[in-house]
Amino acid sequence: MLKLTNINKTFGDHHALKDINVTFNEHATTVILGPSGSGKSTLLRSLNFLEQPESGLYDFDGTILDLNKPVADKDIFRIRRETEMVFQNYNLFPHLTIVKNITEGPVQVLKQNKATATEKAHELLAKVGLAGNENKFPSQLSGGQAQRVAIARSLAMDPKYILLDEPTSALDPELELEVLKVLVEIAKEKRSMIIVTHNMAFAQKIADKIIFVENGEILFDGSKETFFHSDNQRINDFISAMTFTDI
Amino acid sequence: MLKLTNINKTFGDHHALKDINVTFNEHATTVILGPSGSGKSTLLRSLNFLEQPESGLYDFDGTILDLNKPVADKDIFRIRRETEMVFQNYNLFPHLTIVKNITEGPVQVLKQNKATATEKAHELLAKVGLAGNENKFPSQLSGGQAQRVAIARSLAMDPKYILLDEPTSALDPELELEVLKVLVEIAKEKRSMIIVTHNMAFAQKIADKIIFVENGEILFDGSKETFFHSDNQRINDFISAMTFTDI
Amino acid sequence: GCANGGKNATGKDTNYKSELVKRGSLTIGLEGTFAPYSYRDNGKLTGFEVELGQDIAKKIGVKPVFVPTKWDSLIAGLGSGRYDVILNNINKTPQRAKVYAFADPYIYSRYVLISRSDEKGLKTLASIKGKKLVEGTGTDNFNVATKYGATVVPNGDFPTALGLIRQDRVAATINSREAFLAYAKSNPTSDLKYVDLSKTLAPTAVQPMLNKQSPKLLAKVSAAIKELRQDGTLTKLSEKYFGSDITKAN
Amino acid sequence: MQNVLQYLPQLLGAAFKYTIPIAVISFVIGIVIALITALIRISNKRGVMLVVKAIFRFYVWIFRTTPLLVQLFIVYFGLPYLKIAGIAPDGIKLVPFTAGILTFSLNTGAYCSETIRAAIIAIPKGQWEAASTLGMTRRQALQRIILPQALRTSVPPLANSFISLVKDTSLAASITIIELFEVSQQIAAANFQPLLMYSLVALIYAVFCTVLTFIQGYLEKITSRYTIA
Amino acid sequence: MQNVLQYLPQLLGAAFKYTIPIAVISFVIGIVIALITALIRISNKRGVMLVVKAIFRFYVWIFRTTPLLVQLFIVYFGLPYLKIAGIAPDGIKLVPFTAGILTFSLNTGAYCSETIRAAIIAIPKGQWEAASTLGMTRRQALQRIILPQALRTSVPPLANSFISLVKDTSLAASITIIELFEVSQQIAAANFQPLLMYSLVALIYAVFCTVLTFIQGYLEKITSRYTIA
Ligand SMILES: Nc1ncnc2c1ncn2[C@@H]1O[C@H](COP(=O)(O)OP(=O)(O)OP(=O)(O)O)[C@@H](O)[C@H]1O
Ligand SMILES: Nc1ncnc2c1ncn2[C@@H]1O[C@H](COP(=O)(O)OP(=O)(O)OP(=O)(O)O)[C@@H](O)[C@H]1O
Ligand SMILES: [Mg+2]
Ligand SMILES: [Mg+2]
Repeated sequence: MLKLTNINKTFGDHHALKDINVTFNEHATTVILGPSGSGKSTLLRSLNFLEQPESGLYDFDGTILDLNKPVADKDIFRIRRETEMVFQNYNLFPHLTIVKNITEGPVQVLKQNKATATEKAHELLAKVGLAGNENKFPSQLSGGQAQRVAIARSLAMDPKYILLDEPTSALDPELELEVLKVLVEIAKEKRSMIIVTHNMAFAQKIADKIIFVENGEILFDGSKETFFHSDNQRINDFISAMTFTDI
Repeated sequence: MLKLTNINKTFGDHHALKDINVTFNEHATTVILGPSGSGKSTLLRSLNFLEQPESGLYDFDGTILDLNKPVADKDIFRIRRETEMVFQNYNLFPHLTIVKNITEGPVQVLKQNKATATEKAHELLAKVGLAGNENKFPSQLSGGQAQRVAIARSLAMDPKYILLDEPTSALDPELELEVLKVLVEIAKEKRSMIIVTHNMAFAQKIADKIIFVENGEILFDGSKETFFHSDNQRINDFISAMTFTDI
Repeated sequence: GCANGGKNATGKDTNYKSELVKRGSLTIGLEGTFAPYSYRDNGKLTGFEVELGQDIAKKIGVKPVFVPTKWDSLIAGLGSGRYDVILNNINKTPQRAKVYAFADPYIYSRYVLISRSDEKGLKTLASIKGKKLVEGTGTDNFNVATKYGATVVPNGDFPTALGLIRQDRVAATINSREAFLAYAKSNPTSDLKYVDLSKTLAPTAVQPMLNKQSPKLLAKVSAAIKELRQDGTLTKLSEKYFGSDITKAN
Repeated sequence: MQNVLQYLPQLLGAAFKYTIPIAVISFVIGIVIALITALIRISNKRGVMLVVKAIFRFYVWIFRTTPLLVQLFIVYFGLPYLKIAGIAPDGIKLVPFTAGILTFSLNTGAYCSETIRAAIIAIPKGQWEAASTLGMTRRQALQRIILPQALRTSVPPLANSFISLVKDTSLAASITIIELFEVSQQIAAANFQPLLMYSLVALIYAVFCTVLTFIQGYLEKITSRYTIA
Repeated sequence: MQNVLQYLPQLLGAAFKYTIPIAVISFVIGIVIALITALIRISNKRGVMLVVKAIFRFYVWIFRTTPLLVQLFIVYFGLPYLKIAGIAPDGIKLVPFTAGILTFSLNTGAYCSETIRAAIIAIPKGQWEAASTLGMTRRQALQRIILPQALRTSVPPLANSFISLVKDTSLAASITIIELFEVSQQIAAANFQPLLMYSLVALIYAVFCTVLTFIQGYLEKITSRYTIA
């Protein structure tokens, strides 16, 4: 279980996260929604210490880190091993082949045997529908393929939580569909995922829980049924903007 | 009227446009749909000679160019003055202010008086909802704002046809909405527009006519009503993929 | 004669050896790019000053080591203890004598004024006033030309200097007669002429230059040159490289 | 200390009379040559242009792979032997200053042409397309859209070339120009303190080059109001 | 013609004995220095590191803004005056080859450190983040992810520095190393044909530098199997 208590994060003058309290359950898919600039990425990146909040408590499975004080490097590394981030623009390593992209973390960080890691990488590539592309370089892939490799790379670390920040918003709808289908499969395995997305159809399909962020605050935290049939005007406006029903 | 007859375009081995015959009417909005790589961009760019087909006839208001022969520069320049392209990634000129971006074409190419062009630019910026941003640089704008400037830039040339190649696919849904609303306004003025898009809700709203391209060929050319209630399996599959109803 | 002189110079005292830059060797700095003083022939460093250096080293009983480099580097290197002695056609001047020590002279250099053969005006030293002369930076020729009011254009390389004269880019150069004669041995010079300036300008003594911190070595080198002069080696070398004896004061 | 200061007027005199003018004039001409060379080399014209391109390619190659000192020598001492009947029957005989400017300009031009060429090629294709779609000719697009952006990204490498050029002007002594370095050597020949003179000269170069890096910083700042898309 | 060919063995001898070894060794050491300097200058550590960074900043500044010839002079002729009690009571007196390698390495290191630093900074932040999220330390990220990409983009400018270095080795003559250029001058002193000798030498440099550009092309090709995202 991953729990944030009274988290605050500012960028200069800008208060990006305002006293956030939220819990992310294990074996469930949490979808974070909200308008652009509301703080979704900041929230997600704080979970992985790519951003460091100035205050609050970070509770990972009962180990509690006090963010008011500098966090020790070893705590950060421990948490990063248990959480993997999938980025909007994939951030594959362009100088490594696909299979090396996937084995780099297990071999270098988890000190896995190279052969074992490679075997696992092949399995994962098959799982995301990319068997046979092992020795290509990232530049030879379409966006949808690259993002599926990035997902495989994060799975290879066998993390407790996979964090995904708009994993498909750089993609054409058809390529987006490829990736979303893979994510739906992973969700079925009851892994713990936290996804930021703008795709309402996908959110509705995959979410166990929805968090709606606006202006650095959590306006909604509950089930998708409640969210998509809300009588909150702000939430309804947001949904109709996202689905272009009010062009 | 803009009419293509038996147009062919190849890239190396790849036959990107296969014997295309199509007419784009004036004072109407034509939407081009189709899967990724089908040839939509190639078709649109051929209209503006950013790509040059190897064969076929190009008929612009009765002036017919034979594409089997090299086309004279002066013909290309004439057609480019009557057609403006709006690109997916805006392609604003980063070293010029917003207002200079808009007046550059009118002053340099149409030889308009600078004061007149600037006045017109202010009007157009107001029209796309960006009054007050005249002296900013493109890097200071959000994607949605940048694309609206690009639209204003093309309107400043007062072209017969505006060509738009996925004008919103680099944008977040909220920013996309801003741009789509501007385009709906322009469509209402009965300008001639040809738009490639992946947004089905938008296509349904704006199109006077839909062209569906697949594999370098035109599979459908008709009204939006017929298209969205087609009994063609391929078209229905395409629509449901684009709207994520089959994740 | 010869054997005796050698013994004298070597002598009993070996104190000077502690003054050497490199044990058991006489390190000699020279430019290596000025025939016939020092230059490269068939891949080997040779020339009057090179053979002279070998003979001096032999007299004082050490091995000669030649270090060719640029003019500035010769001066700087002597100061920072890179060479024992510089044999590079150097004249003693009061200013130089303040900083470095000079051993006995081995050449008495006669100045000549070299110009194109169709040049009418240049007959005496006084006539160079206001004319353009090419001279190597740091050479005595440079100083003389400046002193007599010429506009000096710098260039260290003798054949290039002659080229400048031939191309009518400068009027003349003051140089040693020996350098010109050596050049004339293997190159056509019918388009050039020279005026001997030895009547107005006393021949200058060319001397080895040493560090002030090595007085014993200085004495050794001077003694060696004295012996080489007496045993006729200097004259023999001079005849070989210059075609005449230029090692005598008059 | 006052010992050292007494030489400053002579050194600065040479710097302002030769070193700086040669560096500045050669750099300006070099940039013009570089621009022309870059434009010719990226041109996609065919026919006789292919020969012209090959010539410019050769020019860049020869000036980049041979020592500058040799280039100076050949221009100053070698060209007089080049007798062209009708045009230059007595050979091409340049005064030292002209020969220096010519050689330094050609050398800088060769290096900077590569910088500018790379910067032009790096401008996204979309900028060319946006200019075309407005109806601009290739020439207009270059002048108004591409070059202003390319020059902005080439400020740092061009500044580097300028700094190198300033220091390379010391080679002008070999073609009889009495520039800063030569003056210091002449003084050293008299006072026999080359090390001291060299350090003094190094200081003057360092000051001038540092001024150039400040100018570079300023140019980068004023041209970076925008960032390249 | 055979006249010219007779000098080739001597010239090539000097090239293979001094010019090429000095250039190659100095370049290799220079790259190592450049890498260390670049890494220190981009480090975000505080405390004593700030002093170290200032020292390296000064090093780069001094070697970039002063003439290489002066640097050679000071290392070879100036260091012997630097008497440090206990460590070097008689001053630091390096043999010419060592002094040359040291100076050329430091000079190349200063220039190349800027190249490498710029290349590291240009690697998208996402690459660092992707490495962090896998749990890599800063050191692992640098070694496995950032540097391999940065070195790839710095191949062309580093090759330029190498080519410049090859030509700059001619300055080694001033610290008594009889390299290629010096040999040609010694020969010219005897055959009185400096122009001819210089052209011959220029040709040898051109051949060697051209070989280097081919190696550069090859390196660029094998490292460009991927394109930077
Ligand atoms: N590194 C940063 N420096 C300064 N401000 C930042 C930084 N990162 C984010 N911000 C600001 O913090 C706010 C929240 O940003 P965040 O990226 O979390 O929004 P978001 O909800 O992910 O938006 P989007 O949907 O556009 O990705 C924004 O106003 C943004 O401009
Ligand atoms: N410059 C080019 N060189 C080679 N092949 C090209 C080029 N431009 C396009 N193609 C190929 O032509 C085909 C049609 O491309 P086009 O860009 O027209 O497709 P599209 O329908 O616009 O796709 P998308 O929705 O992805 O933009 C594709 O297979 C593409 O790879
Ligand atoms: Mg975000
Ligand atoms: Mg397209």
